[in-house]
Amino acid sequence: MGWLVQYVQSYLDPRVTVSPGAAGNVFWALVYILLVFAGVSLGVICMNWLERKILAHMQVRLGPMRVGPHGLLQPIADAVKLLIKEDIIPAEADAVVFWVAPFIVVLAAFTVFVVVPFGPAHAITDMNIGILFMLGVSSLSVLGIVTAGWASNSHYPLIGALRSSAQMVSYEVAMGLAVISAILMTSLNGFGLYGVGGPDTPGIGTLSMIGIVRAQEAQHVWFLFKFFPLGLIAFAIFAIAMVAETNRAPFDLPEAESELTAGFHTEYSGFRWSLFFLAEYSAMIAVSSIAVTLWVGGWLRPFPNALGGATWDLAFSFVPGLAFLFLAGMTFYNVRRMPKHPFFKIQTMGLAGFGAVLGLIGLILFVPPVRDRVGDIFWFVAKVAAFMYLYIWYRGTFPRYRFDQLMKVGWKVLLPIGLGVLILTAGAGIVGLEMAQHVTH
Amino acid sequence: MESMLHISTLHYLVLGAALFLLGVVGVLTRRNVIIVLMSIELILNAVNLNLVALSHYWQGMSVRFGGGPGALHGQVFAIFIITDAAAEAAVGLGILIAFFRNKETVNVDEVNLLKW
Amino acid sequence: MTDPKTLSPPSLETHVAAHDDTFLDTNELVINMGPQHPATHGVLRVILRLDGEKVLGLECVIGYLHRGVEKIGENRTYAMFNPYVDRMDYVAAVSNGLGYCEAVEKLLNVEAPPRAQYIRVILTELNRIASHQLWLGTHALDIGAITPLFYTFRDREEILKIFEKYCGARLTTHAFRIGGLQYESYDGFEQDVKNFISFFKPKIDEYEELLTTNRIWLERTKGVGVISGKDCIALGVTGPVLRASGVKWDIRKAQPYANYKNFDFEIPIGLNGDTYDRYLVRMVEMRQALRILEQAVNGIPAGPIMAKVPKVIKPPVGEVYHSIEAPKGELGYFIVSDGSTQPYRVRVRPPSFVNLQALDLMCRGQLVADVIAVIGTLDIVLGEVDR
Amino acid sequence: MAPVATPFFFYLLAATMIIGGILVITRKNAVHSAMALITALLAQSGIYLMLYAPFVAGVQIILYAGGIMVLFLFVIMLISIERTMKERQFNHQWLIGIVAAAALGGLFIAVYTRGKTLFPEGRLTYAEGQNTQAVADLLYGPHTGMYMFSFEIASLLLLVAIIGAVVMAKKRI
Repeated sequence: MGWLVQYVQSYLDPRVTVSPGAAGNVFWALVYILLVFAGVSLGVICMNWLERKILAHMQVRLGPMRVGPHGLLQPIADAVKLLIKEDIIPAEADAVVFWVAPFIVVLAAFTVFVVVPFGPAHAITDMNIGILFMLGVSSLSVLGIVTAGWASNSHYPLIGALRSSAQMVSYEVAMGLAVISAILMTSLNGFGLYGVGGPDTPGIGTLSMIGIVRAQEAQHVWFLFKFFPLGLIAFAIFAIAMVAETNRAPFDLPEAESELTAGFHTEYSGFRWSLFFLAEYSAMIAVSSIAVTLWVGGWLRPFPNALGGATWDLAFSFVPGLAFLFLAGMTFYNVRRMPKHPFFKIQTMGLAGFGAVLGLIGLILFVPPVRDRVGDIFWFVAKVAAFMYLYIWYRGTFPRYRFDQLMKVGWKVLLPIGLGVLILTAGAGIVGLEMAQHVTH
Repeated sequence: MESMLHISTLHYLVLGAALFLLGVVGVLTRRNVIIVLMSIELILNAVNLNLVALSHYWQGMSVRFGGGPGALHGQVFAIFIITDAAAEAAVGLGILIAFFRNKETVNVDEVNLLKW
Repeated sequence: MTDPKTLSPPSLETHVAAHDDTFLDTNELVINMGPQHPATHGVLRVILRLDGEKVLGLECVIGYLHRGVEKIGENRTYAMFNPYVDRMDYVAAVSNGLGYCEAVEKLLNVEAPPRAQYIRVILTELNRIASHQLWLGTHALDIGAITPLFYTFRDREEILKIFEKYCGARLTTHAFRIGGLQYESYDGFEQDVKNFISFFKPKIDEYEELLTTNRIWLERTKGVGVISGKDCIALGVTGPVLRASGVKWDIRKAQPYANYKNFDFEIPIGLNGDTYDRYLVRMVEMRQALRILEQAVNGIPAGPIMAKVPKVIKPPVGEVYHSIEAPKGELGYFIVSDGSTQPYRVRVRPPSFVNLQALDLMCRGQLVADVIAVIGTLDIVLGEVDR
Repeated sequence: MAPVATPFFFYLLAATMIIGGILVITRKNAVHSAMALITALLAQSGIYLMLYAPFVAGVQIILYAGGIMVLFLFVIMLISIERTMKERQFNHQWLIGIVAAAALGGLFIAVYTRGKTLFPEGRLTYAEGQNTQAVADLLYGPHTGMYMFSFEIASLLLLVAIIGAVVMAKKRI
């Protein structure tokens, strides 16, 4: 029994600074898997509510207001509704494939989180091929979409499926080129915006997600700004391609409701449909976390250079708690604004309770050991949340592309620009290295 | 039993051989061109498996015999073979589409235009 | 006029033979879009023949909303039929009523008094704005921009409030009577309209900000569903669609009715006849409608609101065709009177129905997504198409 | 420490691959075959991971499962398969084919039983740590890059394949 406790505790040793998978600790890896799975599911639920609310406020309406205070329980009500709905399999459908397809999509969307680094030690595992793995597995979801469309044995889903496969395959190319230019930057390990390799650095790049963030830490620059404006352009390409990759507005052609009713999942209902929903949102979170890891410094806090030093570190470590306290404050402000009618008593109490929970989380985040351990997770999640907001914003603002235009953007705009950026990054690296060597000799 | 529980290179090679045989059976017996192409993919994968397994084996060998940690030639070959498989699939499926357009079938034994 | 034979759309067969066959040859796909489809604006059913995503041809199946309005007209007295016309283009009910009332007035040879004319113009132009707002919202929604819908509905509400205050109904207003108006304008009517004018002017800019220079909007609408002025005339297409194709034809100017000749406004025309031009034309029309409203509301004369019309309307034997410029195009009423209290025949020339003919011509060779855009840009209302 | 679960995962993945392979060659419906093949390919990438070849595993997932198989599915959906499914699935020489394959299998068995000793177990000392970098060294390294030329040839091959596929699939050039 003792060895088991020891085994469990061995990972808690503060000297361990690697992810449980890399440390070979199966128990903690399982715990992390559960945590990440729960966290992503919770994120999807939050995203569901937030998207409706934010979109509603952009569109001068209120959004869900009935289920729970300010519609807070709406996602749960929807989930219950979806679970108890009849699961219809069309008579002419290929039952087995129809049954399997949503699971492929969900598996692909969730498996990528294996390598997402929420912090230097907060990842399920760190793989040597991290980013390759993420891109590869997230590209598997296209299989699920194609088979779902095909198995429905109906016109609209089939067109939706063919559209989405063509779209995802084409945008993967642009996405890959942008990613490669970021990977290239990991090997040019000199300081600052244009630094490329000091005298004693061998300049070996890495595909590992944690390694990429560490490279940004070591170079004191987020790759967004590296070789300005090359990093920015590569990031922009990725930011466009990732929207297309997740089939979201303005690239939501596979499920364009005005043309194809609901695209590939027209024939799906109930639980199986909710799996597609879950997969779509967790894929959004996944690609956002790729973008965060590669360009926006992963778990690193903002302004490491301008506001460096122990004092600022301490100041920034209070931000998570303050953020939650701010949310709690907003909630309490809205509690005051609730109608005073007795009908709203329970709702008001619920909102107050929610605010109290948020405030409590905020207070817990001020406790020093928690503060130190959670700071990086907070920054990562905050950055991902910013991307999520962008997704909602796009949806509220843009019309939808037409299919040929979408392809044109992918192949004739993003791909050449991506290639150009890649070549320029490599060129800048070579020139910089030559110059660095020239200086040292 | 010992040999069953201790996974050695031979295990991988046997697995590769089994896949290869499955692929061969598929190529030789099926009529549907698409499935024949998929069987060819199986064969290529069997070869890849062997290459990677042997590359792993060589990494365990001493440098004197050409092994050592850097002996990843098998993996490099596997990557080349995957490239070949991509090319083969693209061209094969292209031919298949051209064929289907002309004869409205995907059966290999109806590909007999050269048989006169 | 040009020879109509040269303008007839190409037959389906020749078109299929001519289509570009350098690409992957896929089986022709026949897709049934509607009558229950989110983007067919009601119960339009479109049978699409597709090659991949390209439209080889399409056929509109209509009649799902047929209520026999014209036949009803033969069995009602002139005054009783008046509310029915509101149910055709329910989005622009006031215009329908105006057209009918003026047609009967023409038959009776009476003219509504000036005050009634002014109020009619005000309500009709408000209705034109409301119709265009609904078109803009749904059209943008079809193309994928969901936000304009809510903006336009928010602002359309102000117009509907004025209608409600005036006659009690919001949608099917039955605002006019043969010979003038039944109701005097309510207290503060002018002020409400003026408030609306100042409220709505910045809102148009808001819509335009969202769409006019939006790259995706431009790409989705420029060069899509192009139709030439000649084809428009040959097919009888009227309204903003015709004007966007460069034909300056607006019945308000060409054959002025009500008292439009007293107002100073301009007729916007487009150059290319594509969806974007139609969009711009309608946006400018909204601004011009505001201009008319401004002039009308400042110049409402005092006086009676009803001409001398007998209680039982018995027009002399004869027939009349009267058309007005409804928001969607030329709305004409052909009424034959046999001297009795009921019309012998009422024939409506609905703009939506006639404009819908152009759909096939505009969509050939385009993509599925463009069909949606073109249905949206034609601005059809199925109540009017089917009657 | 040697991974404790190695035999378990090996047999799991191997069984997946074998069953997948059998399904590929026996299913009537090409889509089902393709799905089985995808499963087999993914299991194989797991095997690559067990062999400390993560880069090949990643390439396998991206290229095979994500690229080639999507192409397969695309083509299967492009051509109607209803007719093919109703027809005879195996050709006339299926017996001969199986006999030939069995002979080959016999050869394999003979080789592997006789030559078992030729393959002593590899010593699993090498961690995956720098696998990608090592492969990259072999491909592009300034001193060790002995496959640079082959790599370029491969890219040429892909170019030819692209052109060939377009030429084949297009009706009229």
